[in-house]
Amino acid sequence: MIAWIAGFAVLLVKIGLVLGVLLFLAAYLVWAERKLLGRLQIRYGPNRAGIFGLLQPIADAIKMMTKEDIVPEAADRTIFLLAPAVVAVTAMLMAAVVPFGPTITLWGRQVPMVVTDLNVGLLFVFAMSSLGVYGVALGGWASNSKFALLGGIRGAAQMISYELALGLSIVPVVMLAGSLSLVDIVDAQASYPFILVQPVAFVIFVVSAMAESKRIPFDLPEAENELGAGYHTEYSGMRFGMFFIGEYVHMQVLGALIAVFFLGGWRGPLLPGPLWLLIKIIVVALVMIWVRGTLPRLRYDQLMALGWKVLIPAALANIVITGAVVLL
Amino acid sequence: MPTLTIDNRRIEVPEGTKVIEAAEALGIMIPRFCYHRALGSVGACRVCAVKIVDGTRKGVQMSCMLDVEEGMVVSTDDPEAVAMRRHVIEWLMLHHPHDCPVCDEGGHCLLQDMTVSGGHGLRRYLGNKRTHLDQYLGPRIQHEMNRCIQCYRCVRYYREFSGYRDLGVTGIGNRVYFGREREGTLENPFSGNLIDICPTGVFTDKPARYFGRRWDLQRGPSVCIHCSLGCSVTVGARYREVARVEARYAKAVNGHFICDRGRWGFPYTNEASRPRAARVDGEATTVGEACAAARNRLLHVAETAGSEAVACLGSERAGLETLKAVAGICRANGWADPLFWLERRARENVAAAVSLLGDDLVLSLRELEAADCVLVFGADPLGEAPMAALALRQARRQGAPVFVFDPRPVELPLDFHHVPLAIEDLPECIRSLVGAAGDRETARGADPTVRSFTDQLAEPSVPPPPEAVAALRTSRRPAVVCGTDVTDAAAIGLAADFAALMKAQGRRAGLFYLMPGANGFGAALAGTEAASLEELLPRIEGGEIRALVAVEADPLGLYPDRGRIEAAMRKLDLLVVLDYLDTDSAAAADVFLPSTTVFETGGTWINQEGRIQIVRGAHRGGIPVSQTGGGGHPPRVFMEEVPGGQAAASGQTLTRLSPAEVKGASEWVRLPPDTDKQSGTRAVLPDPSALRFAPERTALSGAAGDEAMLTVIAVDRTFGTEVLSSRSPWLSAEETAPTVWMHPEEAGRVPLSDGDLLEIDAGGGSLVLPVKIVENMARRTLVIPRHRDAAWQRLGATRLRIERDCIRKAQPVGENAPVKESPPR
Amino acid sequence: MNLYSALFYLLSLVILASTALAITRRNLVHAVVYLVLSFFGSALLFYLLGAPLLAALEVIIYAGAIMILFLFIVMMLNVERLEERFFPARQWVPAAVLGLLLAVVGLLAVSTQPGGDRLLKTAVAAPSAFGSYVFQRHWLSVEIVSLLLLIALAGVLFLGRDNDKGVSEEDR
Amino acid sequence: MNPDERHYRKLKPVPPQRFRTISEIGEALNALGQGFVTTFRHLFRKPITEEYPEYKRTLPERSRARIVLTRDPDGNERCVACYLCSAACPVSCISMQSAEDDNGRRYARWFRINFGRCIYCGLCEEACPTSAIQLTPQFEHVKREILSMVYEKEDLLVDHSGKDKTYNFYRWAGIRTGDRDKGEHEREDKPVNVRSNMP
Repeated sequence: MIAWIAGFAVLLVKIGLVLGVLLFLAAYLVWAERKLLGRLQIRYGPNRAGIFGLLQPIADAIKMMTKEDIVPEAADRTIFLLAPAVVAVTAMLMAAVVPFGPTITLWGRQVPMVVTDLNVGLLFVFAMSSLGVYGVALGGWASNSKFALLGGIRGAAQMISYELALGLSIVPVVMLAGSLSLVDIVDAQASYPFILVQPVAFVIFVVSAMAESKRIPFDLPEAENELGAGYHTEYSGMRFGMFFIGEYVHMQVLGALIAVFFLGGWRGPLLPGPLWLLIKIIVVALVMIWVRGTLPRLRYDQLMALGWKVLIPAALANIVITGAVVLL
Repeated sequence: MPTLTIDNRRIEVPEGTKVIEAAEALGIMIPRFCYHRALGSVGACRVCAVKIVDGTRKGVQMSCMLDVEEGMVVSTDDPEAVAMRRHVIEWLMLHHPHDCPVCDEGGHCLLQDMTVSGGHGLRRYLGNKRTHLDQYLGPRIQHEMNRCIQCYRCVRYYREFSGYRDLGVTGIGNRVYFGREREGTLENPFSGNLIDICPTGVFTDKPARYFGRRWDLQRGPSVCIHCSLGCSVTVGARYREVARVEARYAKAVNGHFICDRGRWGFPYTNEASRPRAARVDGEATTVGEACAAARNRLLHVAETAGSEAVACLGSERAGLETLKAVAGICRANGWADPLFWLERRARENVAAAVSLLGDDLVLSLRELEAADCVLVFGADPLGEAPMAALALRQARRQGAPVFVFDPRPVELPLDFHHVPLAIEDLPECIRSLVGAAGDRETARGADPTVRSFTDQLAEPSVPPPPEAVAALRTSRRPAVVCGTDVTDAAAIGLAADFAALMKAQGRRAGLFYLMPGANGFGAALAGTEAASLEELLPRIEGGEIRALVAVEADPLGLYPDRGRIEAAMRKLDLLVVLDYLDTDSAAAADVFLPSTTVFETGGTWINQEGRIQIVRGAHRGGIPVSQTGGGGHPPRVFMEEVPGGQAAASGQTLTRLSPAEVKGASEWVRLPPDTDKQSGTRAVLPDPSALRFAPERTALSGAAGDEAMLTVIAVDRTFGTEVLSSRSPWLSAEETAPTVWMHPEEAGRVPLSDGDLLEIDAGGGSLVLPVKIVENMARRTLVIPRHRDAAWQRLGATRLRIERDCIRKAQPVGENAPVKESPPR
Repeated sequence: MNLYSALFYLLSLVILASTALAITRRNLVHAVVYLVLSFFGSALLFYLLGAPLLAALEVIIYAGAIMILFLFIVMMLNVERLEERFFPARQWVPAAVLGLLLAVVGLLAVSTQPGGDRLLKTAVAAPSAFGSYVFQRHWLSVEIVSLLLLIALAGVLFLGRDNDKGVSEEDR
Repeated sequence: MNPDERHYRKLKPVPPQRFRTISEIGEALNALGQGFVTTFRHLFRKPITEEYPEYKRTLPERSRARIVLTRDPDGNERCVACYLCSAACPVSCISMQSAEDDNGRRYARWFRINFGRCIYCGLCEEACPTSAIQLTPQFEHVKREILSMVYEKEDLLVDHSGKDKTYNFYRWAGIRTGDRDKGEHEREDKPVNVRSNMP
């Protein structure tokens, strides 16, 4: 019983740790994005709240907490209120299967540095990711606004389209690692990261991941100059904030997954495992911001064409080639 | 029916149509300044140029001067025609001043539209401009001759259409000047139409001068309620103030024009003295509390003295909804019968007219213009319903002789035969015409009722005027116009019989009644069981009736026996008044409730021909910003509640007063299914043919002829007598000062000369008025205007007979000779 | 009752309730959301019974793909708002009878063989074991089924083909 | 084939050819790379932002901010309350009441701009026929109290002519005002004597 309680406590600590890092990083990713984007556009970015605008996320949080939570009169109230939570929660749940360090021994007990090591971890990630679509689609629908509905439909279509490419691009990695567990995949990269043997899968995954997190150049669901703010047009206050937290957590989780699948996860020289993972996540996030600062938004037909006509065939081809190589 | 092609579209139009009209029928608006549908063509402005591609006359032609031909091909957008129109605009603009920003026409100026749409946005002419001095044309019309483009619309309207001579044209070439011989107020009571008709800003509305642009006004179609004709008007309001009233085209009623009474009669709605707050016992309070107080008190009266002790009085100026509410509240609570009239004679006259007017005979104002012989019985069209006079003029211009049988010194802007006869002799006169006019044989063959009626006609004591008989014999479309104000039921009935007889002879005869008030017809329809205040007064004096609710009615101010009504009102326990005017009755009310005008809440009005016209409010109402703002800027504090905006339509307020629930309020106005809400449709009336040719009307009355007796009639004038418009400061200058009109023969008996004061002892006291001696009126008759400054309420009745020795010459007492009875506005 | 059975009953309750709600809602989107909840509950049930693969597939395929497409259609249909009212008797009476029948049959089946847990053996298999089982033992049927899907895919592509290609699209 | 059809066929786009040459792919990648390099270089450039409260730059004369009512060169109010600005205003923030003064000049009895609503589009200035209403570069007029954003005529009126130094509407309008009668304005003939036929 005591062992069970200790295990439970350790689990709680791990959950707390992961969530804390995720949320803190989400807040400061917003800051980093605004700052970096500013510099990419030869501006300063936020620089008023605290030194270098470092208190900006806190100011934003206070602002969003204290803002009025408006529910449009014609909205489907329950679904409208629930949708942002779906987005935020599914994004955070994905982080549960990401290993962030080697197994350590604590008071003579093996403690894996992952919240839970599912043997179908990868499938779990995709399951959560596909549930995240509901947040966008229902949020857009429940707002009862044409912009929001269009944004929601676009978002849903885009996310389920790119989920395919995302999943297919990972199959070669699974084939190499021989397991669906993320812990096993990281362990399989003990000698070399998979990016070296799977560069095509890496590119497809990164592109699909950006589309999956609805970031520029794939931000069609919230394209400001066409749809206002897309599926979250009608949201205000902290519910709007939840959509944002969801998006930035999603960004981090996808960064973590890129690290896990292609960059060797927490593995790295000199520094401790969790730090390496963190560095990799941040680097991926910064690259995403850089992409945002560089590329223009695609048109919707281009987006779909890219997903269905380029990425998916490429991923399928990659699977066949990898299968052949593995077989040989 | 020639068929022609305009801009590649074919249209078939009647022979004699102008090309400009044919294009308009296709929806192609060819620019025009001088052409006007009501005035026709003169070809003065040259801006309606079109290219005739095929026809007997080819090339650029004036479309307003050219009759259509079979096979004609017209192009309105031919480069040649466009260039011509552009040049014309540029010539017209040569001397036009650069004053659009300070011109009141700006925003609805035809010249402005044509200049911009013609592509002449920038002036090329840099030389000196010709200027003109302006004239003072009275308090209502502003003259600005610099802006003139010499289209001649004004003089054509003024002299030809409306028949007045004091505005004309002088000068040649570039120097043509439209104005009066010398400065002074325009004499034409239809002069306001100059404002509408002038395509630019030469004549602008002076009272509305610099008030605002038309695009800023809250405009709405409305109906004029200053007489029974119900002309269509457009109301423009801004900042909770009615700014101006314009004529609205109504095909069947007033056409393009309205009279000045209708145009400038609206200030009652803006008056600073208009009561905006409810009052209980003189203390201002909210409408809700006043309603509660009135309801409780009415309930108390009904409980202590029986429900029959409460009476409710409407008036002929109220909308049909209000009248129906009056009838409904009386029925629901078991009160005394609803009252819509002050005098019994008025009630009977209108009821007779309404019951006798059938779909077969009724004429609209437009149809009256098409008559080829008009007989006017007991009516002064210019005084009672001015637009009717304009319609008569159009009939006269088409060649119809007009005969007026009326005791008053009737003036009309046309040449007509006036037969001044005593009002008592009128039925006899109509009888004689019925007997003489037309051929009896045809009439006999028509109908047994008609036959027996004509057979029983007694030999007239006075032979009918031979010209009238002669004109009637050849007439195909005779029209009978009959007043209901000074006449009596016999004359009204005979007028209908006369028209019906001529109809029976196979002519397209028509009948046109004039009625008192804007909604006299509605009052007659709403309260078939209604009584008049005159009939109820003994019960008030006897203490039977203990409470009176007056709805948009002013018994104290308008009852023709001031002394009697005052005493009667004092006997009442409770007087509740609902009104938008500060009438005498409102001042005396125990409970006063403000109501709204036609401009604010609209309503339904039925004009004298039975045309139902629905009006929606043009603006919400409330105390005008100019009054709350006090001249500076309006207050900045924004409130939900409009100051003075508590008033609701009388009918609505009335249902709140009712102790019992008033049912069926939504069904008060039931219209025929195909009602055209804009121009109105005629009410469906029961067939009146059973009521026509009543045998009792064949008998001779013989009332007149008594040399010892004089008839006094209180009459309406164009300006100054109608309740609402007489409050207009801009019309008061046009009012003829209250005088008593007398025939020289009668004046000679007293003896009196023009301007002397005459004292009359009548039923309600004595009144003193200056005398005006006129030839063209009946003997044994005194005509007194119901002018607010004349104490006509002392007569005791609006039509009465007095002994000859009741009048005598009075000595002037100080300066203010005419005694003012009613308090000043 | 241990923790597992407690969780089992709780989940069953959730599944039953959400399924019942899903079939009674007049608002189609609400019905879809309840159905997703029901699927999610089933997935958890699978996980609880030791079949994480089935659980993940349930969520990915049913909740994540199929229901999203349902939602798509529902969102784009402008279904007029119907009042929440009871279905007419001719609709629910046969359904209730059939449902009752099914319940009786199920109850009988469970009561005659309470230890019927054979089916779960394959379900709890690890992903690799499951994959080997399916693709080695039943590769033909799997290929036939996937061919069927391919035919459907081709059919949809054919139906949805742009007839006047090259004209309306702005960019080719 | 009729001419229309030929024209139509000419307009038809060339059939899609996605991978025409390898060099095109190379070009695309190169362009993509150049884009990333460009933005990356920007990271190290000094931002061109002018930081507002610390540094206030002088705005061009025609910048559109606070609205004023100017006076003509004689020092009279230019505004004739013609309502054109309020008509042009897309947000309806201008209201006024025109009136006639003792000299016969039309003027605004009251004139109000609700700056809480104004979008500084400048359409009022463009519409103004007398150069009365003008936008100035003074953009710093933010208030905490919303009602104090409502400016009345006395707040709007300035004692200069703004950008248009010379125009005086009443010198040209041909309207009789206190100081000039008909025919005494710029480029005007003496009034016509209607009693005479002599030109």
